[in-house]
Amino acid sequence: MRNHSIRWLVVLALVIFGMGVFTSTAPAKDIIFMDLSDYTGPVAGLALPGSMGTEDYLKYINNKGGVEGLKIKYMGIDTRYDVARAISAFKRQRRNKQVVAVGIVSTPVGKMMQALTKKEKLVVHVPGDGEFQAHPGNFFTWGPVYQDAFAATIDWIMDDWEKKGESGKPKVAVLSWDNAYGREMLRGGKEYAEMKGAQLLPSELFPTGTLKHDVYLTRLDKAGANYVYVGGVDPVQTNVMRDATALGLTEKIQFISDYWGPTALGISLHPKALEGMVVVSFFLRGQEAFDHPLLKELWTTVRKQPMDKFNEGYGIGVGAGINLVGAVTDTVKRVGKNKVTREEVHNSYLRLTGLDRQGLAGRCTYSPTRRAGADVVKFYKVTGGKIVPITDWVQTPDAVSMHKWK
Amino acid sequence: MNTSNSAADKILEVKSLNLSFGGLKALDDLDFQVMGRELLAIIGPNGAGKTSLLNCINGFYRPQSGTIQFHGKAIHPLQPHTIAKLGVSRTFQNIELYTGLNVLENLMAARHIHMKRGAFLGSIFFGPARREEIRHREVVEDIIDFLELEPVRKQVVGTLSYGVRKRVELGRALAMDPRLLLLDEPMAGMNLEEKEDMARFILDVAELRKIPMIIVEHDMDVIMDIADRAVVLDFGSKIAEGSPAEVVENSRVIQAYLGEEDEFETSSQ
Amino acid sequence: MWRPCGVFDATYEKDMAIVRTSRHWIALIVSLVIFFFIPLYGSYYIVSFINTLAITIIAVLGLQIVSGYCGQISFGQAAFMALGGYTSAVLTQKFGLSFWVAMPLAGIFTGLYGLIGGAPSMRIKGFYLAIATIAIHFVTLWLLLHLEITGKSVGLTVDSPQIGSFVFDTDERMFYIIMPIMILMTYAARNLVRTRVGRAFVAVRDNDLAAQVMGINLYYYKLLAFFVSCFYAGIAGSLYAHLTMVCHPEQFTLLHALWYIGMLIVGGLGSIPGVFFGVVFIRVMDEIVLIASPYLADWFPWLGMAPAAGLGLTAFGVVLAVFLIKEPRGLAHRWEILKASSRLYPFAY
Amino acid sequence: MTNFLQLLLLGLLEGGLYAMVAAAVVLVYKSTHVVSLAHGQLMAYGALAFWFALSVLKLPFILALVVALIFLAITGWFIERLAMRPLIGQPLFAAFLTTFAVFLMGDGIFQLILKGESNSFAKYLPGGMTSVIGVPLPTTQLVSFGVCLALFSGLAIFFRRTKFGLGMRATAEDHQLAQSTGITVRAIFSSIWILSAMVATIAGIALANVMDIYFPLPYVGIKGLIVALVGGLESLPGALLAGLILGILENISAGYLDPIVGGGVKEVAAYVLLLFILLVKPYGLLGLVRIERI
Repeated sequence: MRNHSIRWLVVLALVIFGMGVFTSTAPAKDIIFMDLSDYTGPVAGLALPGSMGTEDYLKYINNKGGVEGLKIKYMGIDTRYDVARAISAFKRQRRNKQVVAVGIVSTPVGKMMQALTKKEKLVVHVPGDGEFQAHPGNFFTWGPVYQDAFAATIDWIMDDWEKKGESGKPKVAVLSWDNAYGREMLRGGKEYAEMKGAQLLPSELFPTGTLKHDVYLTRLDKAGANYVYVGGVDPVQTNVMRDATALGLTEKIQFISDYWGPTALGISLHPKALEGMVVVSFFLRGQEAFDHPLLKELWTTVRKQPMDKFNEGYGIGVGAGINLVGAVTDTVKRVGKNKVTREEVHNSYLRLTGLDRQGLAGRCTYSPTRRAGADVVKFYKVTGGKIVPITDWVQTPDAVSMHKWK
Repeated sequence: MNTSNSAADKILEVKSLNLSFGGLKALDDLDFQVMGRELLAIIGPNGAGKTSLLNCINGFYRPQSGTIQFHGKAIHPLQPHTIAKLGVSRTFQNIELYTGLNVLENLMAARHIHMKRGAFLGSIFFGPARREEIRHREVVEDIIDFLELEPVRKQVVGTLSYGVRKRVELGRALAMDPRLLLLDEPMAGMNLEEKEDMARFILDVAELRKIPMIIVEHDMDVIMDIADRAVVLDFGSKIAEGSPAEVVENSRVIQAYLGEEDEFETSSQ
Repeated sequence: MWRPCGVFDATYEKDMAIVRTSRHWIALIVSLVIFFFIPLYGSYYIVSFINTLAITIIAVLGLQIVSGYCGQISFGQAAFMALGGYTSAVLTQKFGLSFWVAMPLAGIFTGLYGLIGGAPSMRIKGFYLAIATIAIHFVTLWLLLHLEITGKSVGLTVDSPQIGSFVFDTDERMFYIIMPIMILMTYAARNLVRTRVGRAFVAVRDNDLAAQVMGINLYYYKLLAFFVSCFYAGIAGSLYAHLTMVCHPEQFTLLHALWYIGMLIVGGLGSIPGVFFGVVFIRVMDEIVLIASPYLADWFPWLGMAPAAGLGLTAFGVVLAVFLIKEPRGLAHRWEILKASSRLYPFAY
Repeated sequence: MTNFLQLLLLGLLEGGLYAMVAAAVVLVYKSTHVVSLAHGQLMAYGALAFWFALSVLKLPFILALVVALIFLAITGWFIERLAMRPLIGQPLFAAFLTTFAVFLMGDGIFQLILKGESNSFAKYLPGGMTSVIGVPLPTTQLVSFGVCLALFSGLAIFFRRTKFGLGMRATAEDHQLAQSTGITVRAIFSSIWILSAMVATIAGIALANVMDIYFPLPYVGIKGLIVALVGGLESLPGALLAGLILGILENISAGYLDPIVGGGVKEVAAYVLLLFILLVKPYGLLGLVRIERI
């Protein structure tokens, strides 16, 4: 009997210990950026380097003494693409006033967080859903929203179509994930494409875990697509191109990747397959990113990794970090470093218009009416196993406002 | 419900029953009847089709032709659980108890057909469902007393000894308040003492509860002592019928058993 | 527990009771009262954690009935929960029904859907059925993802429940909806499994031949078990949707269903207290991994950023395997041993 | 029409991949009557080990294959020893659930190793296109299909001709009888896990050759299970047949139904087929019908 009691007591003690850990908080005075991200699921290819970028940039600032002595702590949590885990992780910190901003890389988690954070005006960083721009609230996207980037791509397609001397309308199709993200770019992007005179084919949407894309590609081929806009988070684009190359479609169809497309890593896996793919991006890619002094410094001195393991997704996170530091700096300037609250940081975000992001992306465009983080994109093309720019920064059209939002 | 049979009632009537698996004939044109409150033994060597016959009566097997009538109602086209509701209960050769339940619950589970409350009332428990539980609990406790199972009442049946489990199975069959009881080798695998106990219980059931019974057994000695009448099967067909004393004298029976001489010896394993 | 040696039951009624002595009653009432004041003194996090625990417990109770008691292992509980959540969301958002009407309706609708989901159990059993329920999971989620009324891939947003002008929009307030429902559902499950229907379920599980001979209609009870189980899942899904205020297909994945089965195994199949043990054990384990993972990432840089997801799953797998091999009857069995030993105290057998 | 033919052939090639995964499941079931979900992981780890040997250790192709096979053989033996053997005598369902625990365990580590990236053999194995009866098909898939055919013929010969294979068949029929004729059932159990892990490795390499090593790879194991069920759990020809049927069905139904119902058909086709088969022929296309003796 005693034996069992002792065992149970141990279990009980562990539980109580666990409960104690739940309620513990970070050291006082610092403020916290909480990153609810997916490091192992479908969007890990983007979220992992992105989170590293933010973490390292914040460390870098803290090492230099923080924002007038105020340090910003990074708290990364793997949600495993699971809403319940994300909720519980967030709720653990919900009443913790040190948390002034949250980053989320998952559409369902983002949706849930809308309800939880609306009242408190807690800044939430999300990738790029246009609905946040359409209904401005406390959600801020990293770069231009998906619609606008798609619209810029339509502009590029129309130019390219003209340059090739083709007549008639170009046939454009979207090949993307069968989830909210996969459909988002067309909410506004569709209207824009029609206005510009491109012919949109029915979208091909596939589940996030798909391993082969033959069916969708052959159907697009049969429909006579000229341009295919591939969504998803790398390696999805790489996988699509692998299958397209194996089916011999790359000569007939120009593939264009959404901005979460192939990085140097994906290209090194399938250099032949990706050859010729165009990538629309709001952050630096390829050699430009590798040569960027800030990224180089962070990666080699803070992350302490050799440059050959560098992933361009890192730049997204650094950009988000610059936004956060910019906003906190503004808040400290306005109200002093002891009065940094969620609401004040939120107000500072609305004043970030024109913040320079050291060339990592275009200038910041957050304003009282705008939640999209940038309004410029750059086009790259995979050439000879390298991703090289083919345009300079290009202004994105406003496609979000063309959609009739509920 | 169970005691109103007069001696002349035709309880069960089996007419020209045929059952085969593929090309193998298990039962061949079988006829017999159970009358009144009698204790009918069905005997025969291994593979004679005794268990198949029971499986036909309680609906596991669907005979190819022939009829089985229970109190004048044809039961051979019915599902096993419907036949059970009409009052046919049985035990199995290899014990088939609900291993996860205790003795009491096993017996209570057999009261299923007499209980009326469904899932909704059951989940509220207080009120009708509780009254019903208590009422049937009394019936079950009577049977537990009758079969001398009190000490193991709340033990999970998986942990009981073989002889006790056989007794629990008999108890479970009785708890249904059957109008006909089928016992499939109730004494198989028992030692002498346990056999005597079991024989006593079977006789008590016949005498006190007045339930007609069919006992399938190939231990002739037991049958001689307790059965009113015996039907002998060999290769699925009836080779003899009559009182136990008559049957053992029958030359065809002797031949059938001699054909498998060691039957008598191995029967108690 | 706390049943002193030498207390005997004089009537059958007393023998059947769950709460036996007056000391039990006092302990029960006091702990319930303390429990219901948790939102007043517990931290916000504890309250929200208990809320998710309670919802999981409701779903796993349903699974216990169909898998633990009736023996039909189902990997479809997450999908059934999704359906419950969606039904409730559609009824409140598109048809303007009150939450208080929509929640039971969601339960009933999911229960009825469970009859379709349970239909394969008429022909197949064991792991054939388990795989068939995986199929049902995927087909259900596919439907939710592609129907117009469920908002396709965008999902639905859900409002908080309301009584008059009082809105249950925080976790503390939802606690007072979720907890009574969980206690009620536990009570109902406990009673269900110890009366006629529950015994029939176990009969089907333990020995379907004997069950038929004893007049139990296998198909009826298998389908009934699926109905009850899906009713529980529907209620849990509805509560979950109204707690998180959103319904999205990615909230309910196959992995969730696998976790539920795992909780059942760790807690103990065929035991209502086992559900509590299993859910709490696994969830607390998962939370500890979740909390520890940032530190782990700091201490062991070679693990990279991702230890939480990987380690959580691995820990779960290990725990599950250990329980299956070493203690297939789960924590509930350990609990019974503890109870028995405390009851016999001070005698040592 | 060429579109139809292309979908058909692509489906056929993909079906071969599923069939290989199913073969590993069937092998285990044939002699231990355990249905294994763990082979989804074994397959993924096989591919990962091969990739590691090939591109990190820079071993030549054959040597890398041998290294991967040996590594997975050891893994399979470990699983049998640690997770399966203690369960001998327990209900088979417990063993099934244990393989499922092994699956989750393996998945955690797999995701940890992969960290959201993907790996590919593309640099090492042939790529490009080959035309078959006028239809352009990816060479990688043709190669993988060839591997599939070779694997199945190899298994057929193994079971028909070799003494060891016959021993396994005998074990499958009756454990006690096999024991009495001098076959060590435990040794057979170990070796069947080793063999099936090696088959899973080959399947994993063939799969990853086409689909890369990406985080959903282990979940193809669930499809393998479905194929094994549809084909009939004891039957290797059944696995091949069902695999090909599933591959073709997936591609054809996705090709023609997707535009009508709005996508995602490829994901559910397998499950709908499974439900249909289970209701019509519960023991699968070529499975043995078991008569339960009462």
